[in-house]
Amino acid sequence: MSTGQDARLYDLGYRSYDGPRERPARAIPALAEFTARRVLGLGRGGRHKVLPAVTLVIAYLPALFSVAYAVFARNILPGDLVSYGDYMFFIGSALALFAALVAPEALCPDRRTGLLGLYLAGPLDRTRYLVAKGAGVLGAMLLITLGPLLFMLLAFVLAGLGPSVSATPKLLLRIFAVGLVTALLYASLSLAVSSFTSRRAVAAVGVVLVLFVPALVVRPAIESAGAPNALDLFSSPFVVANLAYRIFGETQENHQPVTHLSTGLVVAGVAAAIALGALVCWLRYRRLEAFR
Amino acid sequence: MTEPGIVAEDVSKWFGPLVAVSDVSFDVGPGVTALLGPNGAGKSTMFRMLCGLARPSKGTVRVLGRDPRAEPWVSRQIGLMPQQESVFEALTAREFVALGATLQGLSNPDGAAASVLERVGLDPSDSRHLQAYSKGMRQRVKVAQAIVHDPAVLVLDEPLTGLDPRQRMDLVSLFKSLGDEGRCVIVSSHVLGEVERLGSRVLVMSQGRLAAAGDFHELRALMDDRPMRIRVRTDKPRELAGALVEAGTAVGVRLEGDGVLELDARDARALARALPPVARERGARLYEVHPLDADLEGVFRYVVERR
Amino acid sequence: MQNASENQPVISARGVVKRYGRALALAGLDAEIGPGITGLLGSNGAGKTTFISLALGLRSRNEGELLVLGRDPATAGIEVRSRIGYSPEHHDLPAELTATDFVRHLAEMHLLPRRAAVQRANDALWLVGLGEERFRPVGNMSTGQRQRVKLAAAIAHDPELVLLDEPTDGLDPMQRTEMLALIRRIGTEFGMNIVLSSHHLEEAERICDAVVIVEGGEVVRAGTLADLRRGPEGIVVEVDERADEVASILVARGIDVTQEAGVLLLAATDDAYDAVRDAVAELEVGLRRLEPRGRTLEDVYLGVGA
Amino acid sequence: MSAVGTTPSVAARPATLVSLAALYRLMLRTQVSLSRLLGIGALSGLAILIGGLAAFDSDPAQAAADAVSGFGLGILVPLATVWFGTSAIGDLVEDKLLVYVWLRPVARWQLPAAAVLATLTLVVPLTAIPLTVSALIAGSGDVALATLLAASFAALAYSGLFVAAGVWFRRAVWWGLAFVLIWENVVANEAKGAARFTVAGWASSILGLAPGIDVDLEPGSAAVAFIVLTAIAVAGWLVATWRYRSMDID
Repeated sequence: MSTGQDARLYDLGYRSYDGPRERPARAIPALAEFTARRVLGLGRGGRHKVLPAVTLVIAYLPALFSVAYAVFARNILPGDLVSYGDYMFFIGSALALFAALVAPEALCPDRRTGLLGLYLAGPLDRTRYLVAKGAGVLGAMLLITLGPLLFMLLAFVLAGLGPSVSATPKLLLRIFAVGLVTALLYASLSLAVSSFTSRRAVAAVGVVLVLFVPALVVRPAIESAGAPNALDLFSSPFVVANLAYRIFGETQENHQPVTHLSTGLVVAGVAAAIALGALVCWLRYRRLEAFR
Repeated sequence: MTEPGIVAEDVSKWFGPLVAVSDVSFDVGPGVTALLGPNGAGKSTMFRMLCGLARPSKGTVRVLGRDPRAEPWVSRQIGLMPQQESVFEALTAREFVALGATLQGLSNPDGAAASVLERVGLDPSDSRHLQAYSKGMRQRVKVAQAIVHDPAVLVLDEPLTGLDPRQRMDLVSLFKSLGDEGRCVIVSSHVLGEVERLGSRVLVMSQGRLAAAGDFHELRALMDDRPMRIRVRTDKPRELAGALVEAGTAVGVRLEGDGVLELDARDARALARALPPVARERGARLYEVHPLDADLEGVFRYVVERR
Repeated sequence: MQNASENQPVISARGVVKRYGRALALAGLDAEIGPGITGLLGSNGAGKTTFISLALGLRSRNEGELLVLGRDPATAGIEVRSRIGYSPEHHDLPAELTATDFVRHLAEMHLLPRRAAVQRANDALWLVGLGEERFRPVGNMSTGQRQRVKLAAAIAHDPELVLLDEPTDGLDPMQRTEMLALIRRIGTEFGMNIVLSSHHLEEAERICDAVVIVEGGEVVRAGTLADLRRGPEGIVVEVDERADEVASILVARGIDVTQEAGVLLLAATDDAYDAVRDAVAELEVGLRRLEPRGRTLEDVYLGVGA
Repeated sequence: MSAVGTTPSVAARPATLVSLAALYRLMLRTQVSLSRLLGIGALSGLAILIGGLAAFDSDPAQAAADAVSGFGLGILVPLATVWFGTSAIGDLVEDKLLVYVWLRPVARWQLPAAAVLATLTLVVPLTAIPLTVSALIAGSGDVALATLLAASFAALAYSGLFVAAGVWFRRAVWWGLAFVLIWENVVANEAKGAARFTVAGWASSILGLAPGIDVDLEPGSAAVAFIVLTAIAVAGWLVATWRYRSMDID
């Protein structure tokens, strides 16, 4: 081992970076992942995790009870467990509360802390920014729309009422479809509402207004006052439930209020709502004064 | 007004383990007093306690002889310009200042608001909301709301930040005239060049404690353990340096090369008087004579670095 | 990626006009900002921030031609912005993020791969003097530390051009000196071009190679500091007392002297220096200041300002 | 600008009504924003819609009462009050503007009082009145009057609660939302006994004043309800005042 002359002093000064750089499009998934982590309070102080955690627990409770019930109770009838279709309707308030937490957290602070100006001063423009934020919020929403359904599947299987092995992939596909559509609908509408203000508080109440309140008015309107059935499309949890019934092929009669709209109209209604939410966001952010 | 406007006795303030202000005592009489100190020295916390916005953890604060925290009525005579930049975005400048005037019980709040806005160089009839105002204009609106009710005590937290030289000059002359009217004005600022023009009474805080108080020229003289530095450029640096050390007026010399030498003097005035005759005797031509830290920044740096 | 060669201007603007409704923010601005550290000076509302937003391609100009790092920001916005580092004037950053997360995230936003972003974020934070506090949330950092975090975020992705808007705003004198020394190092050692927008003139004087002075939306003075200072030759003399007596002795020796605000101004000839020295010695008066009368930037700025 | 020769009379202060009115106007100015008006406009639209629906029911009066006690008092009124109540003072705290109102020779109780009054001024016309109109549409004057009283007193109680929450908690709106969606609705409907602990419960017992209307969750007589709801408002106001007086201001 030679000694002496190989002693060297390394320059700790600045090293320029000549490694590979990502393509501009790569900024979108990076921002999406950052947004998803941030809205769920990951990587931040404990108290930021309280609110998302509380809501998730509320949404998962029915599924967890079903699993427990399935394990301990004897000869369970299919009617005893909440059906896949009904589940979304059943946790309507939790879905609204979660969206009221996630979407405002994704958009509003960036405007108040000037971070939006910093993003746009980098290789991002407003459309890419919104695409990334949308993906982030969608990811977070899937946590509350997909998870519980998978637990319900577990409950049905444990109760011996689960699908045969060959039928499982098809059922999983349907679960993913419902989870995705619900997440898309709630993410799009709540982001649209959140794009109107830079205060999380105002956006949160707005989201609850759009996602939860109509449901309480539409049913009585149709049933007692004979309002047109199309009004159902304005009640998010209701529309999602009815879409789920059709996707899961659950028969109509033993379920909660069912719309008399054709499948085509329901699908069109949901698609229109998602598109409308995205459009509103884009229009609002097109001329937003982001550069202070 | 006989007794001093503001009296603080062993005032301390801590937030959990963090001690922001510890055992600070001073009093502020009529005229302008500058409160200096690095960021985090506890200036803003001290100002908030002076106005009663924050309760001291220990010690007492008296404004015009009364406790500003316990008696909201004292704030009739207090004008505060807070450090934060936020203002009521939805109001116009006149509405914002008139609101302050109304809550102070002025008989003609709108009229008072209009005249004080003119005094700080803003247009009272400007109908734009404060949201559209630049940082410089917001600072002047904040000054206006602090003086609209003609308070006896004025507390100004970093009023000059964000202003360009011309705007700073206007506000400095305004503060000076307010002080000359017998008001008790205390200003915190980092723009030392301007604060120097305000007057010479200075309080310096460092690490939450009072590091110095009094007239900054006297403070400068008090600091004998760190001599004043003067830079001289001449065609005979060595000869001149030797002669001045020999004459006992310079206590330290550094040769900086190409004719520049830095002299440390116990008494700056004595050296300034001795330098020309000694140079004349040695036939040394004086190209440049420049005191390095006689100004406020020197005091500030010296006091704060002395720890 | 076409690199800015040594003398090619970093930013070149010709006849740039920008209007907000009726208000004219930039009225035909012409400027060549070269490599090194350039001070963009002007009073509040003179158009500095507007010019920076145009350079970043965040706003479109009404008229005129603008090239940043050889590309037009209006069309090649994204590509230009990936090679620029920007530190805004305001200090409110997302309070609950730690400094490391914040700088790493912005480095990723500037297209650095994940691992490189983490490593360069830490390097940048050490270089700006943030040691172990870089793991603290930005929310409870002092103004001085926040300014350093913003600076680190602006340089972490190794940009060719760094735009700093009022980097010393809210700093006390010592923090200000440290920040300026840091910016000087970045401009020289790190090999990045810097545009420093500020209205603290003494700062530009300390660390800038060249200066562009903007007033009322157009450039009123531009050039390297050396040639800007080459004002009328002369010396300034300040004495403790009896300044007018010193002046009369100098006049008696045939040197024309003007007095301005207690200070004597005279032409810088060899015998003028000796005359001052002898006059002051004779009257046994303290000589407080004797300096060449090069115009300080403030004279240039105020002299020029409306 | 008078010189400061004379000793300033430290006792000088604005007349109570003058300062209260100034604070009240300030609260209104800072609360009214486009997005809030859009939202509340939608809410009151829904309220009137209910009236229309009840009219088609076999027993319109009862249907209107059910709709008002369910949707009106349980969702519409509390949601509107959360929106304005928590941010009345909450926004001032968050934006660090409280100093411009606190450092004045004005009694501390006045700001919380102005906040409650401002919240009521915004919430009542935007929710209580449309609910009353919807009851009228359903064709029953008695129910309409009962609705106006119930909704107004519910708004009063909620205002006190949410103004206090706004001064105390940082993310008051979110806790308010959870309280409204979960406590006032889910729990109240499921656990009959819990009605006694919800504002909506007491407010709906005022609805019981209308003859021939039975209200399923009736914790007590209407007279008691008036007292309880007012007491909740006063308690909220006192808590807000106590907190406002003792907190450190930025």
